[in-house]
Amino acid sequence: MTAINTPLDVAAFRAQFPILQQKDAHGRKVVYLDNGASSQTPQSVIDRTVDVYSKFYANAYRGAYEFGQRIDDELESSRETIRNFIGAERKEEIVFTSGTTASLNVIAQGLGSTILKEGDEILITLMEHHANIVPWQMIAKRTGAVVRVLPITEDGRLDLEQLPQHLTEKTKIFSVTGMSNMLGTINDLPQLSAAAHAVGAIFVVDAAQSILHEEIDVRSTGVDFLTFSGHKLYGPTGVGVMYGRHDLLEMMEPLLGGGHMIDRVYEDHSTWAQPPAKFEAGTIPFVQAIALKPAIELVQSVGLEAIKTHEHELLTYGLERLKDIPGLTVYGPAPEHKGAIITFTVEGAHPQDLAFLLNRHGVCVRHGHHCTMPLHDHLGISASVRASFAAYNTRDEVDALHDGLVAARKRLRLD
Amino acid sequence: MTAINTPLDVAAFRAQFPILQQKDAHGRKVVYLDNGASSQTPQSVIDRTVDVYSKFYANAYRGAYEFGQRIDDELESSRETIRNFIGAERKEEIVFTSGTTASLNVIAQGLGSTILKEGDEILITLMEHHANIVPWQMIAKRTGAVVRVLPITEDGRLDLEQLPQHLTEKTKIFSVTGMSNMLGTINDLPQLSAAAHAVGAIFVVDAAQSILHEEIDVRSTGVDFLTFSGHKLYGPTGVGVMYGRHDLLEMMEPLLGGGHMIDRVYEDHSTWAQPPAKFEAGTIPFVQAIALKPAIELVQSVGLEAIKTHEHELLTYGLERLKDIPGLTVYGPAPEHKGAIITFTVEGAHPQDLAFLLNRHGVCVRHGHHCTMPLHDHLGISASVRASFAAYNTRDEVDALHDGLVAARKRLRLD
Amino acid sequence: MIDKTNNDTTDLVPLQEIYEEFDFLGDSEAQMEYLIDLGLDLPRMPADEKTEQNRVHGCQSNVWMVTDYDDDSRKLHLHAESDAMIVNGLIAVLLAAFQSQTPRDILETDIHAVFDRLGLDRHLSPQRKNGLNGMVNRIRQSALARLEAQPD
Amino acid sequence: MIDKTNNDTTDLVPLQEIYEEFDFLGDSEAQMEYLIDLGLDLPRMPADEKTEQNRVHGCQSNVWMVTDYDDDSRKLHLHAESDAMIVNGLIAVLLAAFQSQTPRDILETDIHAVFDRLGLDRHLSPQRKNGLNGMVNRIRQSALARLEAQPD
Ligand SMILES: Cc1ncc(COP(=O)(O)O)c(C=O)c1O
Ligand SMILES: Cc1ncc(COP(=O)(O)O)c(C=O)c1O
Repeated sequence: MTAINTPLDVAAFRAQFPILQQKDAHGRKVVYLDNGASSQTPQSVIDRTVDVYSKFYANAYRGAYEFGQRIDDELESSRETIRNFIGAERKEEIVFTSGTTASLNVIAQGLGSTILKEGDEILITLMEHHANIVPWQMIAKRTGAVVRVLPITEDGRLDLEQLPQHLTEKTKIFSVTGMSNMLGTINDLPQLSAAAHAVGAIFVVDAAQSILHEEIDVRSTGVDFLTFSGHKLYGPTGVGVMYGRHDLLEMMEPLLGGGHMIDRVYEDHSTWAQPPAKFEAGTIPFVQAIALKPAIELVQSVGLEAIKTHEHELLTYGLERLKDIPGLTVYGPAPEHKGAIITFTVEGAHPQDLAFLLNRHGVCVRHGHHCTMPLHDHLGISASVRASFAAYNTRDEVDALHDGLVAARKRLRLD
Repeated sequence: MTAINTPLDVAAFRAQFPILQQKDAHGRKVVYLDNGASSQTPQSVIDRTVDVYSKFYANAYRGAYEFGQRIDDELESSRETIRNFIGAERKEEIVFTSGTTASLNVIAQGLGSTILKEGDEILITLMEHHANIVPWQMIAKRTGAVVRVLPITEDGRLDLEQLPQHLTEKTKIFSVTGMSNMLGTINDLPQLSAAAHAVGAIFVVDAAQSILHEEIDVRSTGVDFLTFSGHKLYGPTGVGVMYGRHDLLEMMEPLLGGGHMIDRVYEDHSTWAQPPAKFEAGTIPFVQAIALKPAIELVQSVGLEAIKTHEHELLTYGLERLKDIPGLTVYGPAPEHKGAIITFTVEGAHPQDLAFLLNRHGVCVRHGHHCTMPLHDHLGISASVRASFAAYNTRDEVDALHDGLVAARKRLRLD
Repeated sequence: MIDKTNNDTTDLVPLQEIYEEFDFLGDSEAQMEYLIDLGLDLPRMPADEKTEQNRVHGCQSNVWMVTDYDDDSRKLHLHAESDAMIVNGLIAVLLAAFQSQTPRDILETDIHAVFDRLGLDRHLSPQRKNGLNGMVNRIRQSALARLEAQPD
Repeated sequence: MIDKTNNDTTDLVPLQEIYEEFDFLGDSEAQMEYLIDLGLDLPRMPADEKTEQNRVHGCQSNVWMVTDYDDDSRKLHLHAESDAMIVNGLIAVLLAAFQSQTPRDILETDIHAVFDRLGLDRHLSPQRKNGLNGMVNRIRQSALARLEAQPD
């Protein structure tokens, strides 16, 4: 299915997203550049959702009747699509969760309560999203382990020279983002994995951002846990994935207790089911898990390589185009080291005002700390503006961003 | 809006559920009697879902642009609808979760890690769903607290005579189901709440089943925490609610760490946002949370009283109708003490075979332990068949259940 | 010694016949119905063999299983029964595939090829598959234990 | 003593004028644009007053606020500024509602009625509302402290 080396037909891709066909309330074309927060939803995902609700809806893994079996089949088929997409060995290594944040908490608490003891270290990096910081702080507090933070270089890449001091025999877990949601930096996962495994640490990847832009093969890359969310991958909200190596999933304690994740419940204790059920307590978001499949199929049908090429073009074009904005600072490394995210500040203009004024031109960007407060602290800013691109974005939209910024500066009397 | 004392127009109600209008793959009318597992979805909920995805989709609580603000408004409006539906004082007491199971885990671990110490007691009952058992076992194990189990009477009601021995000064938390998902028993929440509060215990209600059948007013009933799932309330999968009294939410530790639930993240520690954000880590299932509103509005438009009356009629009719099935045992109390759930066994016929054969007649019921293993152990059975009714069910469908059972017994050569 | 009252080879439906019937029926519901018939016709186990020790875990229904080794023929004889007829049908398939083989034959049987041939992988719920695998494991373990005790 | 360089009553847009402009504009985006204008026109605070101590927490942007009490008139004078213009616009509204009132007047002002009148409750994001409430609380606390120190 994957169209290797065929360039992305952007218009055809874009045509599949109903929201991008409409004008907003003010008759403006929608220029959606907040894909890092959430990507838009293609018709196939919407259709699948409607189909489940209106044709064969039943709770998952429970019914002996036809709807129930159909749901189970669809779920397992979605699981298989995900397995194949990330190159996992077994379908049972694919756990459905409610999102990346939930996945990372399940890993931090499940793994932490099993393997961490006082003085052990967890290594994260300065460019992590809060979802890959706070869960580790929480389990560290409970176990007496220590969270260490790998610094970044001036141009916003991981400071690998400092890796040996930070990644040591004491490190039990190394958790890192595949791609920074603020800087856009793409990390070299095979290298980091090898370093982690060399000291015997478990290697966890927060792929919330990278999953949509970078191909991943968990086996050849040596990823022990991989997490991502449906809603950033052209899929529905409310569902995420936690991939875990099977032996680790077997060893790990579940975070949530309840239906379906048990083997047997007694009045005074319980025993757990096998993975993935062990980590799928309660009714899972099964409609969303099923509707995640067409999202991944869409990506596979055009190929991540083609998507990446197109996005990278937008990135370099955008960086070039924005150069004439006075007072502009763009954060993160040179384009060859990053994905299609442009995060910036404009001197004299608050990100909040910029975001508001850009919206007056139909341009949707995000402002704030993007859930990366330690990184913002390090950069000495409290907020920034982020334009993040997806495969359906176009050069016109980069122009709209540019023109919106010019107008915003005028409006703020900076010219 | 609520149509007080107007009888339910079942045909009109049923007409709103597209799945019930179709025939199954074998041309049979669908007789869906597995509502206790999950209820079907009305057109309004489906439409709302499609609308969000195709007209104004953006991540929640993040964007300064129009879509983002629209999403925030819709979310807050849904929160307000829920607040009103359960009679909470403040909208901030309504936390969106991924479901009842998640809600109960958040309460057990969040409350437990704050207030429980060795020797403290948590009281649950023998009729609880695993989701209201396992999380308490888990936190008890971690804190050294003890889970005690209130027995039931022979007819399947809580054994209130034994309450004083079980609910004592040692009891810190009393968590009980509003309605048993196996027996159908409806518990007297005001009475249980008063008893809990008399010994200073926090009163938690698992309303997963009762929310759809019994009116609840958390303030006048004295409920400290209330949990339910969207998918059992004619709403979407992937979303649930945790109501908590504001002072308790403020005191409680969050279970999940990540974006949006923080006030400030430092490299070495973090501080939490105010409720409800504190408990809404990461991207919440916002499309589903928004689409939960039309589900509740549907219920409110006809009124829970009318729904209850209709369902109760089905229940009594069903119990009467099934009387001629040889070897039938129905579990649970007399109809005046229960909601519209008929759980039964038929001598000589395994529940699994019955569920399969009923499906041959288009009747969807559930078989198994219904996530109530301790209750099944107590009743001395390993599995049962459950027919659970919703407002769209009809007498015809009860007849179909009856006729299906007659045929199934024949097929199993029991006649 | 073989208990002649139960699951003797002569009472069993041969695998080939099951294949043919499945092919003839085509539709999965009809195939499940046929499984029920196979289950209803499965010879019963004596009540005193339905002990806790002989129970196979991981099934939704109760399943009991006993294996007997015949020193003369060096073959393993299986006896099993469930209280659910669909499961008895599956047992009939297992017995047809495994009955009266040497331990080595049993270990070499690709039972998943049989399940595939019957499309069971697609039609069984995950729980029921768990149960089925539990039975297969039990049979394999008996064969292995026998082989280790007395290599052929 | 009152610092005449900033936020003096005479430089402020009166509340009534803001109401009228909001009504005239009708559309919420235009109203937000007007807030930006109010913000751009808000008199600035002296740089040396923008200290950590004078920062109001809970806002997405930086907000500094100082309150001065004039013993003669017994009125509280407010000075505030943000680095975001929309927030400065909200500050202009707050100053219009609270400026140069006695502490008692301030405590008696139903500021949420003002927000309602302007429809701000509907148009502000939850975070921005948090920030706004942070500022309101800061003003109320100053008034309360003053009242307790020196009841009128
Ligand atoms: C009484 C009761 N509690 C809790 C649950 C769990 O709900 P969910 O699976 O939506 O988390 C259920 C659903 O089966 C239930 O019936
Ligand atoms: C790098 C990264 N990690 C984690 C997350 C959290 O994902 P979610 O909000 O879907 O749980 C995000 C999303 O903002 C992200 O960008």
